Amino acid sequence: MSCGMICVHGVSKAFGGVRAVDDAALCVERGEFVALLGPSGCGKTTLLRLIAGFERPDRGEIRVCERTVAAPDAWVPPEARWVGMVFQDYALFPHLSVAENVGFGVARKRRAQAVGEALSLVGLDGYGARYPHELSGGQQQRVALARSLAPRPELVLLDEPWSNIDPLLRGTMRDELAEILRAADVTVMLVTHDREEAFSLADRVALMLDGRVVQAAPPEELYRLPSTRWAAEFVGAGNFLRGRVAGGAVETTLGTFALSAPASAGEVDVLIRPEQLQLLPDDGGRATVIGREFRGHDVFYRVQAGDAVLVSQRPSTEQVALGARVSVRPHVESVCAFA
Amino acid sequence: MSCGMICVHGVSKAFGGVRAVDDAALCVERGEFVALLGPSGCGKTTLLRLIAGFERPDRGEIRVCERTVAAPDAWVPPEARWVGMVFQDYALFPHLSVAENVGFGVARKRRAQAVGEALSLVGLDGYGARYPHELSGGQQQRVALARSLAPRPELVLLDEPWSNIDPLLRGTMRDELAEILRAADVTVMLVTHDREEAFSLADRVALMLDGRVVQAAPPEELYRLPSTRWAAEFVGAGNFLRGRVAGGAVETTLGTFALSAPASAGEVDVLIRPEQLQLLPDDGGRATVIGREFRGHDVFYRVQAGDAVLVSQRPSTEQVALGARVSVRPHVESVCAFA
Amino acid sequence: QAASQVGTGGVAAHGTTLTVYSGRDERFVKPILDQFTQRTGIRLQVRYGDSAALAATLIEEGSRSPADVFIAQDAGALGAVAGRGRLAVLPQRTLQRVAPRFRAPGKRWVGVSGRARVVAYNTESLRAVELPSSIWGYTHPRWKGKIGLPPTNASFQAFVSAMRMRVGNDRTRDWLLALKANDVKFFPNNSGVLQAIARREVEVGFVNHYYLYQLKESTPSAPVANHFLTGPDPGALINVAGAGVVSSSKRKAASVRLIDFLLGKDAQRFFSRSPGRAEYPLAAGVRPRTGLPALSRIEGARVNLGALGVRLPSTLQLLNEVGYTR
Amino acid sequence: MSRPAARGRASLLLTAPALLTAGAVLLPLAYLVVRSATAGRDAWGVLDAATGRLVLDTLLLVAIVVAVAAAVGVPLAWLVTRTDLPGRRVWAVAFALPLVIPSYVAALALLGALGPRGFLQEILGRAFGVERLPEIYGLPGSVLALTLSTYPYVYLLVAAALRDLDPALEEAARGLGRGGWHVFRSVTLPALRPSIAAGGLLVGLYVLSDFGVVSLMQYPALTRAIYLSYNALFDRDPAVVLGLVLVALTALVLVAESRFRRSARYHRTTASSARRAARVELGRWRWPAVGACSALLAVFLLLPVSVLVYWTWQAVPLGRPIDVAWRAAFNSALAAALAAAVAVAAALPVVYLAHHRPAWWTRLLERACFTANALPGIVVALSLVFFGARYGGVAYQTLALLVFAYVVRFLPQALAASGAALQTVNPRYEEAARGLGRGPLTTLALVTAPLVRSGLLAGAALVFLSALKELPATLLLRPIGFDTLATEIWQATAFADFSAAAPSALLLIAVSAPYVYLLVGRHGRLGGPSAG
Ligand SMILES: Nc1ncnc2c1ncn2[C@@H]1O[C@H](COP(=O)(O)OP(=O)(O)OP(=O)(O)O)[C@@H](O)[C@H]1O
Ligand SMILES: Nc1ncnc2c1ncn2[C@@H]1O[C@H](COP(=O)(O)OP(=O)(O)OP(=O)(O)O)[C@@H](O)[C@H]1O
Ligand SMILES: [Mg+2]
Ligand SMILES: [Mg+2]
Repeated sequence: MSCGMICVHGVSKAFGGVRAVDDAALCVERGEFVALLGPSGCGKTTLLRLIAGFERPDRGEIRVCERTVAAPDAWVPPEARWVGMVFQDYALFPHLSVAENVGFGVARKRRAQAVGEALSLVGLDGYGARYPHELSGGQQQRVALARSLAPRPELVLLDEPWSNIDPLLRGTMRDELAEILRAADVTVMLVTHDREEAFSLADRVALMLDGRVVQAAPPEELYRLPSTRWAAEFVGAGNFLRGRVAGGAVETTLGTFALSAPASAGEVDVLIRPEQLQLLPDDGGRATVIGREFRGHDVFYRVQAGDAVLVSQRPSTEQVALGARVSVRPHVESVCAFA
Repeated sequence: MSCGMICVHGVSKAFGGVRAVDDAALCVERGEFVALLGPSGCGKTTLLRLIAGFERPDRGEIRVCERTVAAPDAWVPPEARWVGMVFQDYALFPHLSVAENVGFGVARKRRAQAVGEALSLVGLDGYGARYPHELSGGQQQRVALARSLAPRPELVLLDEPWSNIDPLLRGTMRDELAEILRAADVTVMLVTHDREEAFSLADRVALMLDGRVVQAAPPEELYRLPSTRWAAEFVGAGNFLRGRVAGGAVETTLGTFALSAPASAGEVDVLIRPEQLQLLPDDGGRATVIGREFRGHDVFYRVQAGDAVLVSQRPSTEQVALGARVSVRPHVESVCAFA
Repeated sequence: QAASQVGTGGVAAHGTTLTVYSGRDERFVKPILDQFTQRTGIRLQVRYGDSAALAATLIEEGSRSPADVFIAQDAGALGAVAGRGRLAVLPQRTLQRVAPRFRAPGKRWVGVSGRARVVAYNTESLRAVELPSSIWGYTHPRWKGKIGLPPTNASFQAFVSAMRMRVGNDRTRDWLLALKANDVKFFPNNSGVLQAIARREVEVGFVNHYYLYQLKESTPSAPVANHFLTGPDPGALINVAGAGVVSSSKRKAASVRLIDFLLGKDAQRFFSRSPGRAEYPLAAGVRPRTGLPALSRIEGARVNLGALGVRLPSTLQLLNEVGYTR
Repeated sequence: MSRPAARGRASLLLTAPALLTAGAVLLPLAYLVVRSATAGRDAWGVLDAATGRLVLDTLLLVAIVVAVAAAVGVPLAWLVTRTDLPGRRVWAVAFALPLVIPSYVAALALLGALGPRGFLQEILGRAFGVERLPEIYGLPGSVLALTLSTYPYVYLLVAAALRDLDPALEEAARGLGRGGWHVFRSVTLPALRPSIAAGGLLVGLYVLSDFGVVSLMQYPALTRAIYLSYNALFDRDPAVVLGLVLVALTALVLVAESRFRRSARYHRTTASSARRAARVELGRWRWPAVGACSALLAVFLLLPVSVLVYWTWQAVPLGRPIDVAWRAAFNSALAAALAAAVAVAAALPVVYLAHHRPAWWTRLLERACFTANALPGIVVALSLVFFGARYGGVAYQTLALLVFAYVVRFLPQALAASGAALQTVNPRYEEAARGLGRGPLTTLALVTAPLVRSGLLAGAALVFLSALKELPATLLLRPIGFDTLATEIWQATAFADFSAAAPSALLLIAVSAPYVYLLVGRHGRLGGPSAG
């Protein structure tokens, strides 16, 4: 099998008893932007470290740029892989200034310029002379990002590069960065815990669980057609209504919906996202608002409908008071069902 | 002046030339949950370190539990302040196992039990025997959190305690934690970069900029009535429409709105949040969708309306195609204006 | 360094350079060695060190040794090197200048100067007449805790070897044990003993006679004097410092010239009469420093010095047994 | 989060020099083996009950001295690096200085001062008619003298470690309500384990190999026996056998060290880069601390020095010129400096492999480099004579060989120092460098070495100071006429002419002081990346 930029094939890595990565498989095309999502401890960092060459796989094969870099009989050391990586814990060189850190991987003649560009990209021009311990957490993280990009690698692995940066700066940085990377046709693998970020940036989102890549798909597909119930919950809050499949449709307490994918007849759980449930103030309504959480641009409601508790998320323009009686109106064409 | 739990009064701290915290003032009531928001490098960590006693203020006074802990003439060392803190960089003891780390601050007789509780709170039961270097980034962060809570402090300072933890776990952890803390009437100061988090958890959100606390208010107030344009932008995306104040109202291209706060007549910028702009497909519409970003439960649009570019955020149930002509309908009772 | 390659063959040509290993202290031989260079134009490179160590070095270096001449503190070291065939046979001419008693039976080294074993004592606490005339006397309780000696020192060990040859192993052992019972104090070397006497840490000590003169040189006021043991007493012993030519030397002629020079009048005078030095001249009819008993009176063991070295191991064994060196 | 760096095949560029180094350091051992092979079987007769007792006595001495040295060195290191002790910098240097006093000089000085009829006794005698002081010969004197000349090993290494220690940990501990002492015991001390172990190791090895002190203080140690049978020129085989016994003991000490160092990981697990540690304020302990320091310094430095000064001054009335051996001083400094540089350079690959390419053979390699260290100088010297004369060619008895000898003798000190430091380095840094396209060697030079800077400097300091006073190898291997301060002192003391020995000894201290300052005292901001 062959695929563009990264090809991880049946790779496993265990630490002592812990199977950090377990028979994982993933292919990334040249120039593609892939986001890696998964619960803490599922093996994301380890996977990146395997690709970058900081860990040797116990089993399986890894290819980068069509070249086998790790296999039972082959090994290419990190420095020969030309992979830029941002470590989850930055790993800035404490004895080097910010500029020296960023310039570390750059050939001398290009250095000055590359450092300048990289620093301004992460909004730290003028910090070049500082030492890492003189920076805030977020600033350190940005330096780490700059350092990994300065040498213009073809492939960059970003392990939560923005976890400590405020959303505003993050937004701008992220967009600039994405632009630059796409322009330079750089392949990116991004570990993030921010779903919105993953969804808005990535061409594809790879979902990891217990060391395996369980689903890799474009954002909307992943959100609408998660392959498992776990995936459905992980990529976003959801209501799971009991329902029974009959023909191509499924009947629930909130009505009958078409199935987005054929399902065998019988009892199923139907996924309805909170934003798909509109709440209409209605004294005759069968549901009551029992929880209300303000989230800025929208509000998160918990409603008691019969014995089920439903969650609904609506723009903060449609306000409903706590304790109000409401009727719940689903906005759905088709739903996906899980046995 | 006196105030419940924390009282920071005119505190400044500079590192060399850098004024990390600059005449900051903030009061926190006993049992209150305050979130600290601010751009990277604005001084959040330093402020926390000052309160915890790891830095000495250059100027100003800090009081904890009615007791002056730092002042020109007074100083209480960290170990005597009984403040639990989660460090942005964890600072786990590398030579101690997870259990020993968590139990570090707990009296021997309570230890076993306290460790067990703390670990299960952060979803790490069974990891007690591991060493920090055997943990993933997020797991380390959770251990740090557990360690700070185990001794049951009256005041906990959390510096981005879950920046590296996936939203699902984070959500549950966060809610349990919030419950526990409220139950125990613990006072919490939380540094986070996740606005939604800040909004949904905090009783009050304190906004920091360049070492100053520029606004401290309940979430909804902060979101609807930011004191400055910068604040407005920082707590959420927004459209700023040119408009002119006439009487109690302000006229804009999108219509005339009431003012939420009196403003002097003349040219102003009016804040309209993206979710306040609904897009109605309408071939006669004066606006065109020029950008569309899927964000899971809702979609982010960029629309060209005349020479202005507006942003709108709508539940993903109201889909509008890229390039479609639309008419923009604001849902606003009153707006706030900035000169 | 690197004197080992070039060889100027037999002739002691002007401008030759000899490499000398000297177990004797620089201050003791340098002046005379310089004189030699002046006279003969033969330059000398001297490696100073401890006799035993240098002897061991010569043995380890084997045939690749850069050394031409070996000057040693005591017969033992010379005997050892000779025993490994690392010293060349000296010309009869040279050997004959020294009494047979002071040269190697195997003709491979000659004594250059002699030292007598003496009992040094503190002149403030003792008068000469109070001292026993024989070493047997020091086992008397009167000397309990007042005696010092250097059990690990080559000269002392040679002395014990000599004693064993004369009075036999058993009596020697008894004597050593008796001294031990008498709470004898141990010191690392002769000078240590003298210092101790000067400090009255002990009152008497068994040492070589000439250390006294160095002590006086540095601290004239030191209240120490020598008491010579004469006649047949086993305490009486003359040990020698000597020299030999390294067998692998490429410059034997020049080397022999050096040794002859050391046996010449000037050298002998220098060793025996120059300030701070009082060794016994062994050649060229130079008379010992005034105040020293004539060599003939200290005929001592008449033991063969070359043979002493051979007994050293067994002597060490004995010293170990009686707990002097452990 | 830190895990071992990728266990890539250790690059040849690292392995080759490491193997070379190990080979060189093992020469003395090889020599012993060669010799023991030719040794007569009765040579093994020395392994009798008496030797058994000897071994026990030796071990006893080692144990006590190591304990005392640690007890002295660790607190001192902490005081000068982490507290607001008045005059820290001065203390920092002063406490390292006793290292340069050759142990036999130290012993002589101590005897002169505390021995029967020493100064102290004279003074007390005049004042209170004290006739006898407690016995100094034997164990007490040996322990005192050896502690004096070895505690700096612990002191220097621990100080270095303290400088590199991540303050975030101590902060966290205090934040959890733990007071200064508890924090020190439960957080700082464990982090210091590697350096304490390393220092203790060096102390132990030194005590095993020392001859000067035990002979002067008349303590029945193994080395004494070895020297004696070395002087028994006709049959040195027993010495060889005893040498092997010594090597065996060394192995013992090495095992003890690894046990103590435990397997726990010490390198920082956090992302935090070096921050400057906040100074502990001694408060009312300030002056007591100063008092304690002064007392220790009085015994460890002032006492021997003043004895030396006294001896020097004795010479004056004799109108003898106090000739200052400038030439020798220069030679000493030159040779020692070269040795220090080479030793550190040679040590780095070895420790690097051992700690960052963990594998049975890399660890074995590192351990092996210590085995020969406990052999008395004379054995090392003769082994190098043996090999030098055979295979050294023109290099034999040149400065090059002398430096080589120093490296062979003192490499373990560089090893221990840099090894202890290296363990605290987060491998993540090296990975980052590799990821940025730098090979192992470049990484070692640009990242690892600077990170363990203070460890390396400490190592250099140790080697330098030890080389300054090295005697047996110097005597046999130096270029002819290449006098060093050590040889000058030896010459003088050989004739108990202390008034002549003293100036050189003082000069020795004077010469090394600035170097010590350069190496350990200069950290204006103790800790922090741009330290010094
Ligand atoms: N030791 C130091 N020396 C010099 N400057 C420092 C030091 N520590 C912090 N600073 C500076 O002080 C400012 C505030 O730092 P601080 O860590 O409080 O920011 P922060 O709000 O926590 O940022 P972040 O959200 O990125 O963690 C930053 O500009 C930082 O560069
Ligand atoms: N050195 C190690 N020894 C033992 N277990 C380890 C080691 N390193 C990682 N693990 C375990 O392997 C699993 C995967 O670790 P990894 O760091 O890849 O998780 P992750 O997906 O990056 O998590 P996070 O999002 O929290 O960073 C975790 O359960 C972790 O505990
Ligand atoms: Mg991770
Ligand atoms: Mg911070």
